[in-house]
Amino acid sequence: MQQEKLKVIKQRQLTADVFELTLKGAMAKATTTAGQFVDVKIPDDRLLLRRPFGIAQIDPATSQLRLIYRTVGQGTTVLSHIASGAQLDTIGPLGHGFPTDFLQAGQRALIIGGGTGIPPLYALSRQLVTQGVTVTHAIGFGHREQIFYEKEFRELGTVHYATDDGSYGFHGHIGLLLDAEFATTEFDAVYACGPRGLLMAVNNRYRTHPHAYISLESRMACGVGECYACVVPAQNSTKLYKVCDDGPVFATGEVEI
Amino acid sequence: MQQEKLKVIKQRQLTADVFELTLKGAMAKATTTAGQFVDVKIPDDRLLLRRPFGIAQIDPATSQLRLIYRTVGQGTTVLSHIASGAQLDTIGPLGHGFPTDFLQAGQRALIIGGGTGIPPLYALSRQLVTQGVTVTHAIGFGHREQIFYEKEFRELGTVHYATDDGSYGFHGHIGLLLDAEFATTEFDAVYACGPRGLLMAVNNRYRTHPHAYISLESRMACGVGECYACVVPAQNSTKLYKVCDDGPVFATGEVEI
Amino acid sequence: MNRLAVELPGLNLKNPIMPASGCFGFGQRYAEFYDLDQLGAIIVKAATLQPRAGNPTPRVAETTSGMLNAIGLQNPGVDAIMADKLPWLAERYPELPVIANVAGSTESDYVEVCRQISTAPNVKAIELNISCPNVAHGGLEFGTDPKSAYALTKACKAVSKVPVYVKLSPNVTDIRVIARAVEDAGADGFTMINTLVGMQIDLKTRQPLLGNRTGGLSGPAIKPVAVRLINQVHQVSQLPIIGMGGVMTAEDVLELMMAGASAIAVGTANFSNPQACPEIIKALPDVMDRYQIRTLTDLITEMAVTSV
Amino acid sequence: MNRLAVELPGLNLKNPIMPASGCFGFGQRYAEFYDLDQLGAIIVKAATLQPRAGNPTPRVAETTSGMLNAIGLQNPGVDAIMADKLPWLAERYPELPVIANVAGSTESDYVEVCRQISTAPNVKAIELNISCPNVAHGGLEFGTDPKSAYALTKACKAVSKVPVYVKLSPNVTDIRVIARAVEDAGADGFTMINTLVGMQIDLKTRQPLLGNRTGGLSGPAIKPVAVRLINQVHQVSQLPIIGMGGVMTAEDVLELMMAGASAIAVGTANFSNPQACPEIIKALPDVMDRYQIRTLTDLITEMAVTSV
Ligand SMILES: Cc1cc2nc3c(=O)[nH]c(=O)nc-3n(C[C@H](O)[C@H](O)[C@H](O)COP(=O)(O)OP(=O)(O)OC[C@H]3O[C@@H](n4cnc5c(N)ncnc54)[C@H](O)[C@@H]3O)c2cc1C
Ligand SMILES: Cc1cc2nc3c(=O)[nH]c(=O)nc-3n(C[C@H](O)[C@H](O)[C@H](O)COP(=O)(O)OP(=O)(O)OC[C@H]3O[C@@H](n4cnc5c(N)ncnc54)[C@H](O)[C@@H]3O)c2cc1C
Ligand SMILES: Cc1cc2nc3c(=O)[nH]c(=O)nc-3n(C[C@H](O)[C@H](O)[C@H](O)COP(=O)(O)O)c2cc1C
Ligand SMILES: Cc1cc2nc3c(=O)[nH]c(=O)nc-3n(C[C@H](O)[C@H](O)[C@H](O)COP(=O)(O)O)c2cc1C
Ligand code: FES
Ligand code: FES
Repeated sequence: MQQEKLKVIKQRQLTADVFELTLKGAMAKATTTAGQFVDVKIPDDRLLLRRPFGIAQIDPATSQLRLIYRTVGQGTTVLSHIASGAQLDTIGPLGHGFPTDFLQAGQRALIIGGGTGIPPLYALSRQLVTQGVTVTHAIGFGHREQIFYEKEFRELGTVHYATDDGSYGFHGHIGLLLDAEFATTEFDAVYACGPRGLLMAVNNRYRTHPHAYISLESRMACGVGECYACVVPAQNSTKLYKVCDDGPVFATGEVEI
Repeated sequence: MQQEKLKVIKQRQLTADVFELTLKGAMAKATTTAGQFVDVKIPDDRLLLRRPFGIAQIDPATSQLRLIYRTVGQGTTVLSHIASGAQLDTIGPLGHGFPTDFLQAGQRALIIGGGTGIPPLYALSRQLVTQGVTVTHAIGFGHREQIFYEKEFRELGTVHYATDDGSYGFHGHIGLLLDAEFATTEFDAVYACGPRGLLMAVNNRYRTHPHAYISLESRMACGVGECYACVVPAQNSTKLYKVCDDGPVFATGEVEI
Repeated sequence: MNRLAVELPGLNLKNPIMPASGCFGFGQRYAEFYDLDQLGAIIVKAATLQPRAGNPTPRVAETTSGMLNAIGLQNPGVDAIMADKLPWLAERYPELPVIANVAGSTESDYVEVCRQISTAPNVKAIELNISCPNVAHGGLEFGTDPKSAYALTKACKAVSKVPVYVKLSPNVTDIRVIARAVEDAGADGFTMINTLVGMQIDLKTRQPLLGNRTGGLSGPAIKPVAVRLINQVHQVSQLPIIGMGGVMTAEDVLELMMAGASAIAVGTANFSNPQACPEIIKALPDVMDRYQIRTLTDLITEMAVTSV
Repeated sequence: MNRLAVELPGLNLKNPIMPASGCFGFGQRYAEFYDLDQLGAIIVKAATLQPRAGNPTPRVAETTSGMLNAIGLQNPGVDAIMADKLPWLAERYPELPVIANVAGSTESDYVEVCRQISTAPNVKAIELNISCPNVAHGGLEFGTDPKSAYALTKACKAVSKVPVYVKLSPNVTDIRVIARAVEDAGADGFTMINTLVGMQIDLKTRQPLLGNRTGGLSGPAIKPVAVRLINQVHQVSQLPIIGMGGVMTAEDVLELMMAGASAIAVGTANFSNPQACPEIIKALPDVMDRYQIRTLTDLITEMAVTSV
């Protein structure tokens, strides 16, 4: 965990409201687990709280890391106007990512993602492929125009798309796609990140799976585990987990979502 | 009085902390009197109040107007970073400027200025020269390096400089310069703008002069005469004048400074 | 159908937006920027019985996303206001409802101003300013003590020919106590919030920057406090609320209305942008669409029921 | 000579800067960003007698130049804090003075926590949190009623082995009444201000965004209120004040000290910048030079005399 002014190398618009930000700095040389995130100070003095974003890609060799984000409010809108060469005060890598050590080459993993839950899953998929794991992706979007990183994911394994309006791939939400395509397929690991509905579907479906993981979002203040803003209740105890520090990745059945 | 997004044509640094800003817009075609000012929305959302600046030069032919300002705080610092092409939400022209109609060609005027009181005096001097008035300038600065627009003023008439540290021209503040050089000279009009001390000196010295004017500063909110933030007491009554609306120019002896 | 229309005692407004007292004077100069008939109404600067000189300068200071003011109710007095200011508005904008802000040092001052000003043909309501933090006497005293607030409201109601809205102060431990007292006294509605008491120190002089030492904090910085207090009063009273405090955008208008306000006053924003009010009015329909609000009257009704 | 040193009851500080309670936990994660020994002191998260789960999420929201929080005093309870958290600090930073923030629902809860936690070797003072706006019982109740504030302070003073600072709420009509009550009860100092009660509404749901509906407003937005209240208490009491509320820069530190504070806590700024405290400490000498301040002790002495 460190604080660093990362340099903006490139900002690229992927869809109407999704942007890819390439940053450079020593932080990219830190050991990270796919699923960890960074917490970015938006360069607007009215906005006091940092904004958390999953790490979509990290390359220690070039000291670069990538974020992918959707403009949903003030902070991400300001971010989308940042030009190359600017500095972005960033803390990270934060939190606990997706466990992958237990997987052997040749085993099979299912990655389930939706919307802006996808960025950390891209890092994860690359990691798994490096380990020799066969990766299947099930990715949901509202409609065809929202899809980004299709080529990138297809290079890593099979990709099944679901769109709410049927404009691309399976017609319906991702839970239905899972029913239709993967009801009987066994995976050695399952990973998910995306909207709450998607996480609930995965959490229910793979509750007893020994290696199924979901990555949560939560409103944060400190981002480092010291303010108790981001808590989520444990499933079967009174314990409260901190999404920023105990998570954002939890095993299915571990937390109340 | 109008509100307009003026286009930044050029920003030029004149001294270590003084900048000249050239703006373009229909406002430059409005009838103005030298000594009027504009009220600028600083492009920083944390700063709610506009910042008033005297109009240093206005050219209806090219639709341009010029401000000259010193970076003294947050607002002017933000302003100094604005690049050409940017838009600056401005209201103006505001207030009542220096009366000059009564002067005939061949008459003599004394212009007394200090620091950032100088910008509107430049507009005034140009106006007077157009009217055929012979202008003498007495201009005070802290030290030599702070002087700006020397060439511009010298083109319009005689210029006497005073510096607090004697690094250029007369050694001492402007009041002493007036004593030394102009104690016995008669002028048909006297105009002053600058720090409070300067204005007090001029106000005392030319209290009974029929055509001596000083331009005041005051902390403003609305800038247009509706909030009563900027008031200054009348000299011999309980009346309160609004600097933004009744001023910023007042006859000597008219207000308590 | 006018989606923006709202109705409050004495005020049938074509839209809920009005400049807040003291931030727009009597509108004369702002009329050079736009046609004031675009406004739902106008709350004019405080009127006192005698002319008031106000506080020493500096009277304003800027704070982070806010400002402090200590104008001290400078105004030409009710006579001059009725002779010049109100007729100026009535002549040019005969359809524009005026809300007269009334202030004073003693109960009898307030009563006398109410009696007089409520007879002006364009004054459709009174805003009883019992919450000005910038005057030594009157003002905040009446706004922080329920007994005084009750007595004052009752006395003013007795003489006023138009509905009386009481302007509540945020500088109290429990605003509900004051709100209830004022309601019991017969007030027709509330306006809220007035400014929070604040101070800025000039590091160079080590002294308070404002001539009055303290001033009232307004602007976006205080919006969360306004939302909270409006909501708290809305939960204990059926009376309509004209909400204010940090409103800069159409979204802010909806937020205060969801908290319980039925109309909205815009103060500090006028200084940032003299055309703030018409721009907010223009933006409202689109923002209402975004949040599936058919009419503001629907929203007010919904909020009255759910009482957020 | 250490220009930044300040001295308060129980606290000989090499500089006046300390993280504010709840905005720094027990410092463990911040220790990864910098050496905590740079701090003047550390005010740790509230301790209650029993572990507390806190409020429903969302617990934080952003406002213009501020934030709302309704954490609800989640903490592992005084036993766990004394067993794990305080020893962790004592081991690594034996010289770092700790101020323990104490909260509770009943007077006896507060007293018991004070009794226990004041025996921890690194706890040099207690901050009695009678001003938390985010809990249904205790908290703000004690902070708004002078009688309860008096009784609670007296009871805690009786058992505490270290000086007791009482944390005052800004959500009161007259803070001087509470300050005097607390001083009469034997408090050694004040810390102020806690957060202002605020609310944000989610336009999509038309409901309050925070799980707790309301939350505490902090950050630069509230600094003018903090300056004003610190100054007001400073004028009626000789007791030292640890000031807080919106401090982001060394200039802000001086402003609060000119208002009457003797030391400064930094809260929300830690979230914007985890290294806010050491950066402020580093900037202080230059800023003091700019305003001709030789030492902070000089400044405090000057302000005690002029009583701004
Ligand atoms: C661990 C983690 C990883 C994330 N990774 C990504 C990512 O890779 N790409 C991406 O586009 N988004 C990601 N998010 C969500 C992202 O943080 C928010 O979209 C962003 O903070 C919104 O900021 P804003 O100022 O634009 O929106 P705001 O105007 O602040 O709010 C708009 C909406 O964004 C949501 N939001 C605001 N703040 C937060 C917050 N701190 N945490 C979660 N949601 C918030 C709220 O639901 C709100 O309705 C992640 C969130 C978390 C917690
Ligand atoms: C009618 C008028 C004409 C002016 N013309 C010029 C000009 O041509 N060139 C120029 O450099 N300056 C001029 N000023 C002063 C200029 O407005 C201030 O320097 C500027 O507002 C400071 O803004 P800031 O944010 O940088 O400083 P801040 O950080 O806000 O304050 C720094 C200092 O500037 C002064 N100041 C702040 N706000 C105002 C205000 N509204 N009015 C007066 N002083 C203020 C205060 O004394 C303060 O100590 C004029 C002021 C007035 C009233
Ligand atoms: C410069 C100024 C002058 C004000 N004068 C008055 C006044 O005369 N009477 C009054 O009731 N409120 C007065 N107020 C308070 C405003 O009407 C309003 O309640 C407050 O500013 C909050 O709204 P805002 O945040 O939109 O400004 C004044 C506010 C400002 C900033
Ligand atoms: C997330 C958060 C949690 C807080 N928790 C506590 C707490 O446990 N006890 C307490 O006395 N104050 C608590 N506070 C209040 C701060 O200590 C401080 O008084 C307030 O935030 C004002 O300072 P600031 O503007 O620098 O943040 C908390 C504030 C925040 C923002
Ligand atoms: S955001 Fe502070 S503990 Fe998670
Ligand atoms: S600044 Fe508002 S009246 Fe002059």
